[in-house]
Amino acid sequence: MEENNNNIFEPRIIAFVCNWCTYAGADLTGTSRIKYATNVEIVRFPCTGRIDFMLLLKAFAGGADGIIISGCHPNDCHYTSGNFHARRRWMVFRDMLDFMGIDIERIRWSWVSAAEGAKWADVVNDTVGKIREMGPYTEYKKAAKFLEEEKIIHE
Amino acid sequence: MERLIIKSDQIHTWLAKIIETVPRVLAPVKTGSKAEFKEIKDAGSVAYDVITTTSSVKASAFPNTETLFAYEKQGTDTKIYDVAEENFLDTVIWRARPCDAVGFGPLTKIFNWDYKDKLYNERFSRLVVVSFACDKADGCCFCTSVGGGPGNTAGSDIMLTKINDKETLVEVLTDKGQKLIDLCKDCFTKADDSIDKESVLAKIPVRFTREQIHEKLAKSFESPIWKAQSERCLGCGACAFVCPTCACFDIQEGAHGNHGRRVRCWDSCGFTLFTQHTSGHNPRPTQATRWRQRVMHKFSYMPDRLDIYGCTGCGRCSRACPVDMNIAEHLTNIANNE
Amino acid sequence: MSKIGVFICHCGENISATVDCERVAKSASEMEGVAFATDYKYMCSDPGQSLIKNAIREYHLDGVVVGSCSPRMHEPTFRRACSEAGLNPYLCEIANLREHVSWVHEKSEATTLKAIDIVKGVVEKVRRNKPLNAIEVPITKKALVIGGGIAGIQASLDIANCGQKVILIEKGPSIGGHMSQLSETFPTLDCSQCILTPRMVEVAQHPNITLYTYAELEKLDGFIGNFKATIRLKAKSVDYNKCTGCGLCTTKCPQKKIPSEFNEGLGTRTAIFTPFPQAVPNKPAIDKEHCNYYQKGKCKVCQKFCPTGAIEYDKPDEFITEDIGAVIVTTGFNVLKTDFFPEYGYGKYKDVITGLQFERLASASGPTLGEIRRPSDGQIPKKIVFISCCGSRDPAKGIPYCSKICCMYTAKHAMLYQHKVHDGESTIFYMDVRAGGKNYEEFVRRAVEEDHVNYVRGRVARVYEKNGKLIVKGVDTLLGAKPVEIEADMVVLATAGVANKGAEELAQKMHISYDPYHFFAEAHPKLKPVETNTAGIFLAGACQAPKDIPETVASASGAAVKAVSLLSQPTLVREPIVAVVNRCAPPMFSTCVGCFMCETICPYNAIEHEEIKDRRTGKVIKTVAKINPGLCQGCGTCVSFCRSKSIDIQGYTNEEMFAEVTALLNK
Amino acid sequence: MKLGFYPGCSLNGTAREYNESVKALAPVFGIELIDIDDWNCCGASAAHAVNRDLSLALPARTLALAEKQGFDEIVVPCAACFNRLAVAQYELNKDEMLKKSVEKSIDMTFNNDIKILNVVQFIDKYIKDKILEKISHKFEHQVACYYGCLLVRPNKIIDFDRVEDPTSLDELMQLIGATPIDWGFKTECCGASLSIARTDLVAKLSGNIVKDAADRGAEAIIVACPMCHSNLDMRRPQIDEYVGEKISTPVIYITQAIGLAVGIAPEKLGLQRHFVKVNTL
Amino acid sequence: MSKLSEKAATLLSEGTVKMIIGYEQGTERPRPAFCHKPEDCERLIFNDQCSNNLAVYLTKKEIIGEDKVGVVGNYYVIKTVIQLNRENQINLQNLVVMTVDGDDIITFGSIDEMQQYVDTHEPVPNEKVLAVIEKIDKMSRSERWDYWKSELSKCVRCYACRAACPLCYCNRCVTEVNCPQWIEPWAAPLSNMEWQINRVMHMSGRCVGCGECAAACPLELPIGILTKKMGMDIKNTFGGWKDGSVLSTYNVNDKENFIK
Repeated sequence: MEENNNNIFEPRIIAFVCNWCTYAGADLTGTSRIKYATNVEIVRFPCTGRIDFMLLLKAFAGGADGIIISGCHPNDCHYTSGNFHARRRWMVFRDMLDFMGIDIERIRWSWVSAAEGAKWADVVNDTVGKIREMGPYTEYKKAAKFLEEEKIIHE
Repeated sequence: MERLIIKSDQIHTWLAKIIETVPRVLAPVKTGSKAEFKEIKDAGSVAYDVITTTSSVKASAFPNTETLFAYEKQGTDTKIYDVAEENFLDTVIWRARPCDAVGFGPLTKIFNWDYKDKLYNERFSRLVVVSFACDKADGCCFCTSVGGGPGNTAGSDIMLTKINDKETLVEVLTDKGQKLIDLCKDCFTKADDSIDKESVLAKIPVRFTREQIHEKLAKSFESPIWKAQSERCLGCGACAFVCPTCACFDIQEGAHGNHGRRVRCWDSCGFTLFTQHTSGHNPRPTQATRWRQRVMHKFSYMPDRLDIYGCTGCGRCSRACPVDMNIAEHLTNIANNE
Repeated sequence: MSKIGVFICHCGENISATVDCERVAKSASEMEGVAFATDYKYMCSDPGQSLIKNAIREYHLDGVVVGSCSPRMHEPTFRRACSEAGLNPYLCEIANLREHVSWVHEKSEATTLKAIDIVKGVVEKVRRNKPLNAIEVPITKKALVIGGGIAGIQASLDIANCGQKVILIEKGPSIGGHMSQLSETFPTLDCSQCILTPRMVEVAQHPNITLYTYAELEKLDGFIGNFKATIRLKAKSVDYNKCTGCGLCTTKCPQKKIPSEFNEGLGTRTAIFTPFPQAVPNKPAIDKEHCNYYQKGKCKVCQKFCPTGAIEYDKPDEFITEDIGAVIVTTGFNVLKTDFFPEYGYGKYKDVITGLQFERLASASGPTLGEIRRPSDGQIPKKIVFISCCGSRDPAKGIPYCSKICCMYTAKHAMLYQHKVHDGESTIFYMDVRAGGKNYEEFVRRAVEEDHVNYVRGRVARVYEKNGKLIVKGVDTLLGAKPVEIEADMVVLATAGVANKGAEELAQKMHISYDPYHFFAEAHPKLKPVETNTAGIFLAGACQAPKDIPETVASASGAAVKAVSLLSQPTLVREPIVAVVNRCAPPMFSTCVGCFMCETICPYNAIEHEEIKDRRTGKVIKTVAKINPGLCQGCGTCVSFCRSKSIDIQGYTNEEMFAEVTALLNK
Repeated sequence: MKLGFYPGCSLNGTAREYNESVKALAPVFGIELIDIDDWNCCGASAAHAVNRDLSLALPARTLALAEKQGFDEIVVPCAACFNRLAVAQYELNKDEMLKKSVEKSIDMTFNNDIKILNVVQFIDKYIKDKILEKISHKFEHQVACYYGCLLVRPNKIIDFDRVEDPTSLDELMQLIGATPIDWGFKTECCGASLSIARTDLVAKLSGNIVKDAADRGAEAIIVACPMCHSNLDMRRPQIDEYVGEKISTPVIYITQAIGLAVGIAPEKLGLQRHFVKVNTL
Repeated sequence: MSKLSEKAATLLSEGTVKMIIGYEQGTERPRPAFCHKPEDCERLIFNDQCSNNLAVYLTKKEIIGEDKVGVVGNYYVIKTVIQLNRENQINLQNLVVMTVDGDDIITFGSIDEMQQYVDTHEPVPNEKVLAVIEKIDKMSRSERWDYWKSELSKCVRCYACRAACPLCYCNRCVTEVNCPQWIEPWAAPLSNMEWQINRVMHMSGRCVGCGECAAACPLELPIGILTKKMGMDIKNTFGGWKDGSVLSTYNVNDKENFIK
């Protein structure tokens, strides 16, 4: 599904969201019938603190062109501090990725509360637009397919 | 078979011809202060001023990571895909050392003693080894103690020995080697019988004999020497991964959705997990037992079962070791151990 | 090989209008591990649920995926259905095809493909789901109420009247709180103490209530139903068993000039004191900071005069530990002091006072016995200016919120003043008059129309003294922004209601959240207004936000019901979404290496140390982490932090989440 | 220590004595103030009311020049200039696009991280700590410190002193021996924005200020803004007419007051230039 | 006999400790030495070349056993001991920590003393490492990707970096977890990168900066650059952090500019 009929690149984006704020916020987008791009698929976590940084890398390796991470605003965490821990994790992780040349522009971090249904739609559309402009994350996918690329097989 | 002479300035011409003709040429290339075997496209990129590369050249026949086969699930059926060995490349290994060349001996035995490993054999059959005799050695070299030597031709298809600044002796040892000579016949002249190869070789003292070690090992399974020697060992796999003869591997699955590959990748008997059972029990629970295994395997089990020693004396493991587990030193101690 | 059932709901047309449900079900039927897939118009209806139940039985399903509305909507419904059909409810998961797909996308190929992808992700997760059992926790049948204001009093009485035990702690020497300081209350103008004191007495006498005054929460450990509260009983220096409350000591104490907290500094008290005549308990305590004996080592006058020998100087603070099932926090609020407002005289003009001080002036039991006399010279002010929104609704002052009660009490103050000083003139500067509430607007109208209070809509820029008058410079925005200058005799500032000092610290002690202004945060602003995010801890009154008395009492009763409904259950059943530290075969026992860096991660102190011992010798082999399932709330932050992946969280395991993420992408 | 110096138009005109006193004071404390070469109008008088782009580009050009000339900090004595420079810096730092467009119009790029100090901040940072050791003539007078509207505003940008009830001048005056009075007109409007158009209003607004100060026994009014100064000083005849009495309380700059305290000759501080004579001090 | 050897021999002969871990001369540079008997101690040396982080042995039960041991380590060993203690990995009661400063042998009586030593003896930063970091920082994003991809493609996954690191003491490394298989266990460009990313994330705020990971790498891969850079970033972002962990703590005022 990388290209549709009009040859516009359709990115695949995975959203990692917390159950209490952003997931509920995305629900609100639905109940408010606000439309957004179909390119994003949401995975529900109890808290942003639960989101393992490795899952982001696995998403890229699996072929995601972009990633959204979103949870409760600071001080709003259902678990009081999960998002603060997550924020630190991302601060370190993001610097590291950037230093290693992994494209952090493809990861959109956001706080979307349960009340921000419209914001969720904006975050999705924004990210889809941006990733669409950037094109597929070919270099990462290529690196992930090391085995497939290097060897030739026959039946 | 045949002894030829090549003018030193002709070697490049010859190598250039080889690069032009043979699909893949591997040779030592500088990486930082050390060198590694890499594919070269230009005769000028070979690093001649190193004693050995950090890693051995075994990956040319036994890659670090290789697909054994691939599979795909289609409905209830599963399709299997084999590796297309006909696509393996003919390869010249340029400027191997005698200790590199001789390393293929134990490897070939390991991959053929019961099951004939097709992938290894196919890769190995495509190799032509051009060795350069050693005129220098370092404190880690001990080939003469394990039956080799700086001019040992075993395992090589061609051996070059620099006689002086102008001339290099070329010993053509196999038909495969001859074919490479034929690529550039004009470069070679017949060698004079008087050329004394031995005199230009590096002098490497014999510190012990394999037989001495073999004999000592038979009695020292329970010796405290293993614990003493392995105390500083960190249990990393550096020694095994650079070794020309270590062939331990792990079989892994690379599965994604409905398709995947079975992969063979290097492993090391120095790792704790290497022998760990699912139950939690580990028959080699300490580094001492794993160190013992490493030495025993190379100097006792392999000669007993495969009639070949698992060490070429290249000294790579000693150079790679972060805590200076100098194997020659340890083996000398074993040989002298009462 | 798993046998998953996939059930795609049309939700009438809510889903099927944009998603090709039949095709989703068909694709699902071809997915790895799916034994049965179908679609239906209303999956949550009775026939829909029966469809699921029958399929579970017929196909021996070991997992169920329902593609429907948000799990926040019907997850419990479908899990219950599964459970009724004999399938562990935690093997049922929802693919959100309505809120996250059909309602947010147009009808298109991509929409249906997205639905299929989402179903695939959830199928892969469910394939790895493990059956889980709800956690049962015993409950200690006792509530702790922190703070003895009207909220704490009301909550304690409500709980006690339901037959449950209550411990009420109050940090001051008497219960009563701010309400006991008030003169008359809006909108009825009935006397505050008259309606409050009977309840205070009832608290003291109720057999189910244990009252500790001069007591503070030191530590709160444990979890819902099973808290352990350590309470500091501050030394009162008076043995209440011996003290009869005769009050002789307070008349003899030589330290007489201590500003009275109860009178907001407008009156004085002694070092050994009862804060006010109707205090409960009505026995004195010694304020060590002002006591001659404690400060200078000499005096002991009270001991000399005490007829019962109740004075005990050397008694240290005591600590008691109580098992508690539920906690209600009713610690109240405070008002900003005048020195927060330099432009209004920053505490240097005696006649610029706070609303709470005015309450004391107007109170019959106050320092002026209810006569409005200004603090500087005791004269009766002929012109008073009231300034509302002092700090409140002023982001520049760091207080963007509305303090809610000021409009009403300012109207009341002006009214009381007009009633007492008939020739007086009162002016109120206001931004808006917020009089939402039963009889509130009528009350304000009465102030304007009957008592002729002069309402000026505008802010005051500055108050300064000139020739013995307080010049109030403001603006009247309803008269074309005309500058207004009033020469007042007294100025009353309706200073913002703020969180109590130490509120943040207390919140951290109890692991409850608080807002940027240190008011405690409710779990949900509408639907869980008295709950906190920490199960078993409830809130009432103005510790959440400024509240008036009726609202405070209502929330206190609400919190009490929540506490009682918890305490009246035999045991507590909790979702098993908790983190677990793995255990494995010896010699490893657990892959946990015991670095315990997860301890600082956990917001709930749920990480415990477990010593793994040799069965025979009893020697400790290693110490590893263990998670107390009662405390764990299931955030999973420790899970993604643990370097060796030794912690996992039930319901969102590493394997499950990994499978879901990769399945969304795999073709 | 060398700092950049932005005089602005006033200090070259009506407020020459302010310029003289700042320049006289700085070297006493080992500071050299160097005029920013080729500085231009700050945009206070008209630009900021009529054209936003211009009102940002004008100060931006000065800031960019200062940066190019290697200054890390610049001192801007005029409160209006200071306000324009500080606001422009803040606005441009907040909006990358805006900054780019302004850079285009001034044909210079700049980091926009120079530190802008008004006179009070400058004294606070570089002089305050050393004042006591330099005082030779204690300034033992009752004074009314008058801040006007711009000196500590906008508070969120300059984050210095209390916006509604500033005290920094009072503290400085206290330090040199003066007794600041408590009064109600510290931050009242002097009428500066109407100082040409409606002198009658200026007389009224400034008159209230001067009268309150005088009534409360101030021997001088201390200011740090050339607008305030010209209104309270130059408009004194009109003020006198409005209040109906002759008020002779002089209006002096904070730099002049400190200058006197550390022993600088009154002429060097330009004290002779005031309309209301400074005889009593 | 050197002062060091004497001190060590005394500790052994008096029975204070059962073993001394220090340095001895190896083939080309000093290497770890284990002295069980007083006479073993003659081999002990201490000089600038002694770079192995001996603290790596302190978490190996099979080496140190249940008895009290002494360690004569360099600056980084001391720093590591402090961190290991924070992480509950060592028993200070059973440990004598020493270092050599000029002619003096310093024996540390407490963690505070070690901390003070560490605070006052910080080695000069390795200019070469800083230069490489600067070089990489100046690259474009895709150049950085190419650089790391090509460097880390050489990795053979011998895990010498892990083995040499005294803070990689997990019983089970994340690379060995296969349910799920977080990191593919074979050497391949991406899984090699993932391994390094994991290593660096796991070290964040904990890394003492000894550089043994890089020193151990037989292929001389610039992996020490990664941990160093992470350390620098953390210092810049969170200021001086002293509690030995960044990711298990937080500050409500942490400032980032990317969460929108």
